[in-house]
Amino acid sequence: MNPETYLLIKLTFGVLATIGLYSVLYKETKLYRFFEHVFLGLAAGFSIVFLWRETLFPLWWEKMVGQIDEQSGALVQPAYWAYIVFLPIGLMAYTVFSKKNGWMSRVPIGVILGLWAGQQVQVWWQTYGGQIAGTMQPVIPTGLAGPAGTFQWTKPGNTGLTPEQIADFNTKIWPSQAVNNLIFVITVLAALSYFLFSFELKGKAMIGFNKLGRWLLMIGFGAIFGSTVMARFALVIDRMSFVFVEWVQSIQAVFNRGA
Amino acid sequence: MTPQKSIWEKLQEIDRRILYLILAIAVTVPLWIPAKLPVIPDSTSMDLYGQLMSVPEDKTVFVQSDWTVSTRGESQGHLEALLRILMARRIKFVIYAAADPQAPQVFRNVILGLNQEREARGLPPYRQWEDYIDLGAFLNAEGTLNSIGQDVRKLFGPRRSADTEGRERPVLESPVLSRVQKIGDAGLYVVVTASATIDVAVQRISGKTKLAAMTTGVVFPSVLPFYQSGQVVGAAGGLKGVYDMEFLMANGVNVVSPTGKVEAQFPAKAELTAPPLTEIEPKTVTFARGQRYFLSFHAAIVLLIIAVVVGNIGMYKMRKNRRGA
Amino acid sequence: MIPLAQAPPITFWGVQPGSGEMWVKIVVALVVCLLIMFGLTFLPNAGRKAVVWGFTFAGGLFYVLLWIVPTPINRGPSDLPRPGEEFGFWLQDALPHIVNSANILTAFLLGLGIYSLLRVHLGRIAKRQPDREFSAILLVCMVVMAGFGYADWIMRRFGEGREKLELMQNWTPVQYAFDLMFDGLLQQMDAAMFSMIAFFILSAAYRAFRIRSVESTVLMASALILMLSLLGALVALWNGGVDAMAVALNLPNASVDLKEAHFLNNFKLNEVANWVRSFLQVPALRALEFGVGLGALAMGLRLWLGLEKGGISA
Amino acid sequence: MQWLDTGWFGIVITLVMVTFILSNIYRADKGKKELFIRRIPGLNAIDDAIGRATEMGRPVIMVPGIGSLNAVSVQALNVFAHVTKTAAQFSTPIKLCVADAAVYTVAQEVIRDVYQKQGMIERYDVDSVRFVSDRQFAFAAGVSGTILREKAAATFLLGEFFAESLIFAETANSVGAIQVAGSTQTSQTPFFIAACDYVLIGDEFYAASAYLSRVPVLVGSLVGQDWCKLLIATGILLGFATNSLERSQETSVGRVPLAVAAPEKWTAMTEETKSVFEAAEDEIPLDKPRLRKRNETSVFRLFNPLVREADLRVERPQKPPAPPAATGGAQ
Repeated sequence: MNPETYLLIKLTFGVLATIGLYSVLYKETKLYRFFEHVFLGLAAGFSIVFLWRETLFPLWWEKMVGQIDEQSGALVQPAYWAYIVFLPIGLMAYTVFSKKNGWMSRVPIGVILGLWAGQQVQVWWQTYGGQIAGTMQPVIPTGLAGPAGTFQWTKPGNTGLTPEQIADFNTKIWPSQAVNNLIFVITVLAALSYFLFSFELKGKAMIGFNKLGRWLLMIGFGAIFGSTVMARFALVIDRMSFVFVEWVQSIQAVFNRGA
Repeated sequence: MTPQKSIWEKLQEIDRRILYLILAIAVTVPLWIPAKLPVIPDSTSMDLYGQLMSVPEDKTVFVQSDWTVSTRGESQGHLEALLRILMARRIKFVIYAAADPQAPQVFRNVILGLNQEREARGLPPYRQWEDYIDLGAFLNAEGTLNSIGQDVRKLFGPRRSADTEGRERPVLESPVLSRVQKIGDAGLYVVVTASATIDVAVQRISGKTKLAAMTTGVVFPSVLPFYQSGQVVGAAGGLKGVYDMEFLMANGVNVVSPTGKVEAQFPAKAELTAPPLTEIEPKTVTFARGQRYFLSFHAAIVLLIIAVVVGNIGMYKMRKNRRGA
Repeated sequence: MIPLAQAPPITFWGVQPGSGEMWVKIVVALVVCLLIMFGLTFLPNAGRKAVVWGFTFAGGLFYVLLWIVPTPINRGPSDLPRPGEEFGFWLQDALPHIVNSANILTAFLLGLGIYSLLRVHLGRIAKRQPDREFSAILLVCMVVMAGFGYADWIMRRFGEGREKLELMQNWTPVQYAFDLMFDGLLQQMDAAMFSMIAFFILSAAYRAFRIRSVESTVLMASALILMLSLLGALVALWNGGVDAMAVALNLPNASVDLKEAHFLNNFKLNEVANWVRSFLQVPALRALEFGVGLGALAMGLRLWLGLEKGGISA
Repeated sequence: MQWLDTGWFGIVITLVMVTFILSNIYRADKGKKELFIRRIPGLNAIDDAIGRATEMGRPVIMVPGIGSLNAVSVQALNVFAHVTKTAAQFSTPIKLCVADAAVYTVAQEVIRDVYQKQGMIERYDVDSVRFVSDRQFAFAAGVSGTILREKAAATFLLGEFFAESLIFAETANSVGAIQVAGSTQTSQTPFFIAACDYVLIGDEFYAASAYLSRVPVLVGSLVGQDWCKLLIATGILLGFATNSLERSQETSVGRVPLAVAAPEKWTAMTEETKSVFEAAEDEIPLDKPRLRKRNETSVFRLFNPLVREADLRVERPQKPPAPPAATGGAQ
């Protein structure tokens, strides 16, 4: 098939699907319902394929029956036959609809949750140890020597300054740096105090600190909201361009060639 | 006297569908307005442009494209900007996906579009085998990038492609790849991605060759530490990154002025100079998708801010009325 | 799987691929497991809980041991364990096999999800409920997608000339059909749904960003600062103004060439946004993360040790 | 010297945390006294929301996010069990939309259990718990369709949500549903705050089951978590103080990273080992004293134990050389 014609067919499908799904912004109509069910059907069909192709085949089947290099016949990976036990354990989940043996479905669930639970203990320090250490910011000017990418007031990358100039520059702004580090530590502590559940807060200072924590959290959430906006708007702009610019161009391209 | 609803009160109860319509119009209309907004490119973008413009002409650039339709809004602009620069400089490149089997279809469409554009401008198209090699997809980013780092010829060896006369030959014999012995021979290794494949690339490839990244706005913050540590030599992030690249393509960065003095156009590294793309190939498109989208983006944000302001004024007025009543 | 790495040796647990020994072992293991399963159906109520908990505990124990047992220092690929290191070595070797087990088990469970879909939609068709035509569409799409998906996979993986299929000119109708459904429809629908969020951002911001309380005001303020800092044109103008002011005020270090080095830089829009991000957002959310991490740790412990009461293990 | 990857400090602190949690669970289980939990407004709203759904005769829709089966989804299902219990008493219809087959299995069982325990198994509809799709945006499309068609009176969005959070929240808002939402995903909480009536922030989500059920084990665990938070806060304050002090002092001893001290050893290491020995350094005297750097403080050393080049010298017996490849054959 001619690539341009095929592209036009594909784009047309995409445009129709986009319009169909967008119609829900106006109202939930039969049009939306149609595309919703097409979407769900295709997604389910793809999941069935994907599941075997990306998970069960490479992670389970190939491990179980091993791998041999097709050209040289050399052993790539031995057959770990014990992988077969995943099959009966997985099958136990299907007892969930049985009244008598329904409890067995908890076995695979238990294994999955157990693995997850064990990992939590294992990774806790890896995840949070560094963050705790990173919070212990000293009240001194850390300047440009701070950890990469974080607490730098001015970026050496785009200044064109020599190291001496930067050092000089830092000596001039050091109070703001120390203050910033202090703000950092206080923010962490205030926000943490908001998440104390089992202590009754007494005294104006404590209640105030707790409230400060909540406000700071809100500032944080606002910042996330604000910075996510670019990625999201980029997508809608692109959709509009897809429908109104590219599709139209593609039609033109095919017809121009035909003419 | 029946209480007359003021305009502000009506705005308070505005149907959300009207808001949606306004947004749709606000982002669509600017797509046809050719405004070139001023911008100060990020230093990451300036470095990326500088790196791309200084790739020696006899080197092949490796492009790893790991994005699909759902993040087209940002990633397609990145890939287009990247390929425009390479095509204008007649730099050969090899392109492939390291993680997603669906990614090749998307970058093929981009190349197809760029070639159509070049033909329309009377420029020679970029041809498979001669000018670039499309390798399709490799599965499993971890394994692929490891092999690329260790022995790129072994990984690419089995792939075949039609040469200019239509014969199927191993891609390693092509003009694009015949001079690549190891990954260090690459002029630049650019990862265009919407996912964490850039982390894998940094682990496996940085240090072996120059690595650059073009990522979506969501992934971009995780690239910055690599940029600061020098593992990534340049990076473009999000929609702003697309516009940065296009802006730099049109204006260059710190070009030498006719007087011979380096003009700091943007606060950039003094040693980083690269001319605008149009000086190399006059008919090149520089402003494209990023420019169109950037104005729409501004319109959307301005609309959002207006909506918030109007909402607040309305609330204030209503409160005042209620208090007055 | 890292290519070029030396293949692991043939052992009792890892046998020669395709050999008779492999199939015998697989079949025997399967039969034993099924027999155990059959035996479990006779288990009295009291024992059931213990069995489930036993499996849960075993699952968690591996990672806990991995965490607490010393990791062998600087282990080379051909090292044998010194006395006392055997267990540490064994754990390290077992890790790659355990890592994916949760994924494999979850994958086996997908059938239940598909069963739920079939149940709901076939039921709707059988009971002649409204919207049954849409249910039929769903089922047809599912079957067609799965069919072409497998056909495509088999051709690309095992078929003759599979390397060629990477290039579009060599495609067969199967590739076209799969690509049309996957890339032309499914992915486009993903993108369409994803992009709809922008509309919802607008309506949510319109309703929520009000100067109603301190909380909503600070939320709005920080969101606005961040949004403004994304507007390239505005930032360029604002920062240019700041530079001009620095020059006009004749501040130390202010010069046109080195636009960064003066105190007013702190009021550049992108710097203010960065400051909010680095010194308010990062620490506030870090504190939140500490809490969430502890919550997950506590919940993990309760699940692992069978202490969770209420909900699933009640 | 074998716990090089985390250092003894990490192990000890984690053990202390585990002890805090477990001992408080034990204490609460044995104790008689009702322990205090502060008010969490989002959870008080649950009953009101169901009450309203009952009045309006419209269903309650629950979504446990798109995460896989882990504590977050289990916790969401715990809260949903509570919701279902209340809804069952008023015979308000419920819908639970799930995006993961494993979560679906658990949800099916939990919900049936609730009806069974309430003695209302006849009100239980197997299809009220349904698997929608495991693909993020197909799930979003399906759930929004359901919310709109069923005209949900109340929605509970608790669990791991990603970009789709706002699609659910705004769709439900458009049909006038009361919404209680909560996610441990910090990136999505702001969208919930903007669009929903009640939001559980961060840890409040994990506190929910203790708050709703007041089961001693759960409350005790919550108290243990609070102890851990106090420990972290104290640690941060101490580290902050010592760091400030030490960083303003001068030192005359520097350290060389292992990559510089023993480059051939460094390059021979696997990536994995490298990450373990990143902090490995040897000491050298400096020409002139300077201020301490970040990695020369005692707090830094506590978190990143110092490993010298000598520590890496480990002699182990070697495996016999491998037989030539491709010989195959079972042994």
